[in-house]
Amino acid sequence: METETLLLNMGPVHPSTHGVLRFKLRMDGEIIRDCQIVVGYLHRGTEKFGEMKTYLQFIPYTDRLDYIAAMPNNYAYVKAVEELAGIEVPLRAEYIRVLVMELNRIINHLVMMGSLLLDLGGSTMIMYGFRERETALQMYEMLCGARMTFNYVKPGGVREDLPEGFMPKLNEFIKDMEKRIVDYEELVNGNEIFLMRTKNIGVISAEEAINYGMTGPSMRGSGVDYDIRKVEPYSIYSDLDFKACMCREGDSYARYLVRVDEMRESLHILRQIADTIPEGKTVNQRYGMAPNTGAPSSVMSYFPRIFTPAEGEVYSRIEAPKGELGFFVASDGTTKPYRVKIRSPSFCNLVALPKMVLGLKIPDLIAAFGTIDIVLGDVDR
Amino acid sequence: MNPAEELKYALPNSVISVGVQTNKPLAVIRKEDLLKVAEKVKEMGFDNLSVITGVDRFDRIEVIYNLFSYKKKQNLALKVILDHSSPEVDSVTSIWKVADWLERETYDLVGVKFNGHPDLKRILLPEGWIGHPLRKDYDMSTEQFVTIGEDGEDIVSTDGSNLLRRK
Amino acid sequence: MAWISRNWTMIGIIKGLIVTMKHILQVGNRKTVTVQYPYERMKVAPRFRGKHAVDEDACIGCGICEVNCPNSTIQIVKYDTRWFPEFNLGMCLFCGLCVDACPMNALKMTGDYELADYTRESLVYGPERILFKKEVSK
Amino acid sequence: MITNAYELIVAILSAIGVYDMILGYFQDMGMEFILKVIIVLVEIAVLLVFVLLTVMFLSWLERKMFAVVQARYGPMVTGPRGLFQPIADGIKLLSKEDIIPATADRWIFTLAPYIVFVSVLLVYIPLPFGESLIVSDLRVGLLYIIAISAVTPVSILLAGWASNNKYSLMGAIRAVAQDISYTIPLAITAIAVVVFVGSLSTVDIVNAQQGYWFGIIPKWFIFLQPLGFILFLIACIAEMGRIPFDFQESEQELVAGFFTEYSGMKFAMFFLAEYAHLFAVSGIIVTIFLGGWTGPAIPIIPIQITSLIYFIIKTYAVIFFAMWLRDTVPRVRIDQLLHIGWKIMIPLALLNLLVAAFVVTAGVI
Repeated sequence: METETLLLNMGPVHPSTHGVLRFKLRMDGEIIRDCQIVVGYLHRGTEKFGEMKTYLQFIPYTDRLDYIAAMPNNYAYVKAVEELAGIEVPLRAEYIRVLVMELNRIINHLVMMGSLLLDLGGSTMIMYGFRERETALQMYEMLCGARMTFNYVKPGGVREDLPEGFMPKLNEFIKDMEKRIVDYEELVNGNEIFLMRTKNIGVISAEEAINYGMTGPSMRGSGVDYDIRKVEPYSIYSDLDFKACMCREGDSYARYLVRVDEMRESLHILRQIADTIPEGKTVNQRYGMAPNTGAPSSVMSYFPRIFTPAEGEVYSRIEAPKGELGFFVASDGTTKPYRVKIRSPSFCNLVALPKMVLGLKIPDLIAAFGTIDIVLGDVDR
Repeated sequence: MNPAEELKYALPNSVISVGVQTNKPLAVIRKEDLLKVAEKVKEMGFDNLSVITGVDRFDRIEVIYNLFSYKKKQNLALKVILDHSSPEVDSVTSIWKVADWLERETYDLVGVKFNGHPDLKRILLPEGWIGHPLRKDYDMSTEQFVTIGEDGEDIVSTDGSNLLRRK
Repeated sequence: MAWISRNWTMIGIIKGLIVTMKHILQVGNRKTVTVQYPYERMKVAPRFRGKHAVDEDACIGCGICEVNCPNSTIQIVKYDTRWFPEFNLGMCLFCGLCVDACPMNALKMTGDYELADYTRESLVYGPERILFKKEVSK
Repeated sequence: MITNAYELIVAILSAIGVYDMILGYFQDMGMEFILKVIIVLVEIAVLLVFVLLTVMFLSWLERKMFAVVQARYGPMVTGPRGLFQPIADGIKLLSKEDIIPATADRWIFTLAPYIVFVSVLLVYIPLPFGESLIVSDLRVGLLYIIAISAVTPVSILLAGWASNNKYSLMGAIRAVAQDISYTIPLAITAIAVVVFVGSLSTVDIVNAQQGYWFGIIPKWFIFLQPLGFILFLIACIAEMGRIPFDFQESEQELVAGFFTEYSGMKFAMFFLAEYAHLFAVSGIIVTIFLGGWTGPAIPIIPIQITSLIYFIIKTYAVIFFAMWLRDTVPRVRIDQLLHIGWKIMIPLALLNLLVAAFVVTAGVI
């Protein structure tokens, strides 16, 4: 029988596109014959902002890239700037940075699990995820005064030291979280319907994943043993004991499992940090901005220095919760970066999606899309 | 011997100079030979194209390819230098699939034309946008208004005439 | 499909049902975590970055906050006889850079986060709405 | 012997001693049939009020239970613990603008929600709420219920087609595919019960479940046919279109399925139909497998009241299960659903029927 393909426009306003993504689907009944992705509805010109603001002023804008997990964005940019200017960071500051980033990784994966399950129709998981996320966000609020847009990591250190009562709360969170992950696994992992929906859906092989530029947990789900924290250890990751989680299948379920395991690993890292965090300064006084809590007499020692890194360019990358987050920063020796380029993990991971979903059905598109775990603020910048 | 020098050794005519990008080896490539170099580099094990960056340097436009090898765990940066007036370079989409979107983005924001790209059109900005924002000579003072037309296409104007509620 | 025939016992679903039942029966420490917002509010942390406040005595109107603001939120305006910052909170990122930059320690951010308003103009917080006098301890 | 609600009303009126008087009055006018019509109208009014109240309560219960499972409060503001929230919602929906898309087929678009609601309401007719609390004890009650249920997909298809929206159309097509493939196991499993009872009448089915085996286990068909019960339950949940089988409106895929374009009162109609259907289907499950209104008799209180209470308790137990399931599991895929329906449910249902027929023919019970 001769049939006509249906052009279905999914998004930019659609419940499961996680924002303003648009799929142009060519459907044969329920089967996807062609998938085109249209992005850019949330483009805010962050890279142009980077050229227009000073090095310090651009940090708040990086918060707005991946707003689910903003701390790695802060850190990735600051790391690039530090490499460019050759700034030393006190050890305690490094510990705090890793602490907040791993906490953010847990938050990100909780949100991802929740939204994946919500996309598949199970609406309870997201609330459980958000419940634990709330505890973590309150910790961030104690730490830096904001819940999602932190502006916390600064060149040469961090903005403020850990507040009183942070460590007990962290320990409580770790203990609580361990129990809760078991809960999630019981609720989701073995659920036959969940398995039916995610097993063998959106399969991508290791070679293809690499060629399509996938990174992070999405790629490790395909069996590439690659974690920037392991391969190019930055900050204090070389001192920490953790493993890069990996699954071989390359389907949606594998990508999901990688993230559950990563939450465990992150908890493990948090526990190590809670045990071994050293005392000391949290900021390199020469470059950093100390919190302005001193008496007015000590004005000058707290005054922020203006950066003028030497001419040069740097590409520095970290393992953000969603994948490889890189910042290319070029300096021309003035107070503002000459060029800031953001290599966002969501953007590059999305390239592989049309490949994954060809020949599958709309519900599979949503399952595959949910496990790639993108944030539109990160895609469109 | 770092990968950039290796590359220089393998393709002496294509590599103009070898340097560093802060802590990563950098090779400056003749723009005509980019495709050849890319194939060679892929052979050398650089299977991951991290990012393509276009930088407007007033008199020239640089396009920087940051590569990573999963096998050797090595970094390499390639740089091509293009004319400012008509920046054109070969597309590497055939070698790294991820270059598809990265090149479109560079085309969109910096205005580098990639020859041989299967679908070179704007990605982040709407079709019909005037200028390339990350060029240093981009006119920031002109406002542009975007609406979506009947068939989902983007309509751009500078005077707001396409807006439903006129400005 | 094979999954159904292989796992016809549906143990996974039953496990999940037990988890949700635990929540229905409120077994263990599984209290309601949300709050009834307009009637009860969550306590914000002392470092919370909300609406700005300027110490009337300490502020010298130097404009360093204005320079440091990434989004041109701050403008120095004349109020009475002295110069004070004026905040256009509609543009504020609440990043706290102005607080960090203040040489006289006059700026701080309060826990006031309910800033929604009907017009853009009313989001401009002039000195009359942000000045406060530090209580001098005796 | 009172057999249906009409006779019950007559009996109550006679007990008070006014029936003869009213009847005489109408007979004087020679319009006895008008009295009959009035009584039937009263029945309909009572049923309608009952359904509306149930729908309100169910929508509150669903949200509240959802909230409890998810460690939230749920509706809290309107009324005690938010009990009047459905009323507030209803007022909101009534006062909303009734939008008909420009390209929609106006008549069908307007008609479809009412067909859905009426077809669901008609299911209540042979539903025995209690001893003699039944609108009409049809002799083909079970067949009637299955037949009326098959009207719903037609109206959903009308709604989806008339909306002139791709998502609506896909939702409607899914709904039809789903309803067709699940009505078959539903019917076959019900027939297995009919084989035992020997009658299609719902009252007969309930009566057949009275009494106890060994003095303890009630003679419910769930114990006789556990497989049949599970199949029937799954088929019913699919029939209702609830998670894990809610394709017709699967929000994350099709925005809102067949009622994407609906708003205001028409949307409220779909909403009413959904919850009315939930109660009706749960009632049918109770009637067929859980002994209907049967239960230990309590002295003094008339059986009509105790049986009604038993019926409602059992029905809410089934509803609770459906809601609990909804809170826990994700949605299966449409093709998987059809696979389950055709390749697992129907063979199992046939097997169940075969065993039942064998048992009855052999005269084991």
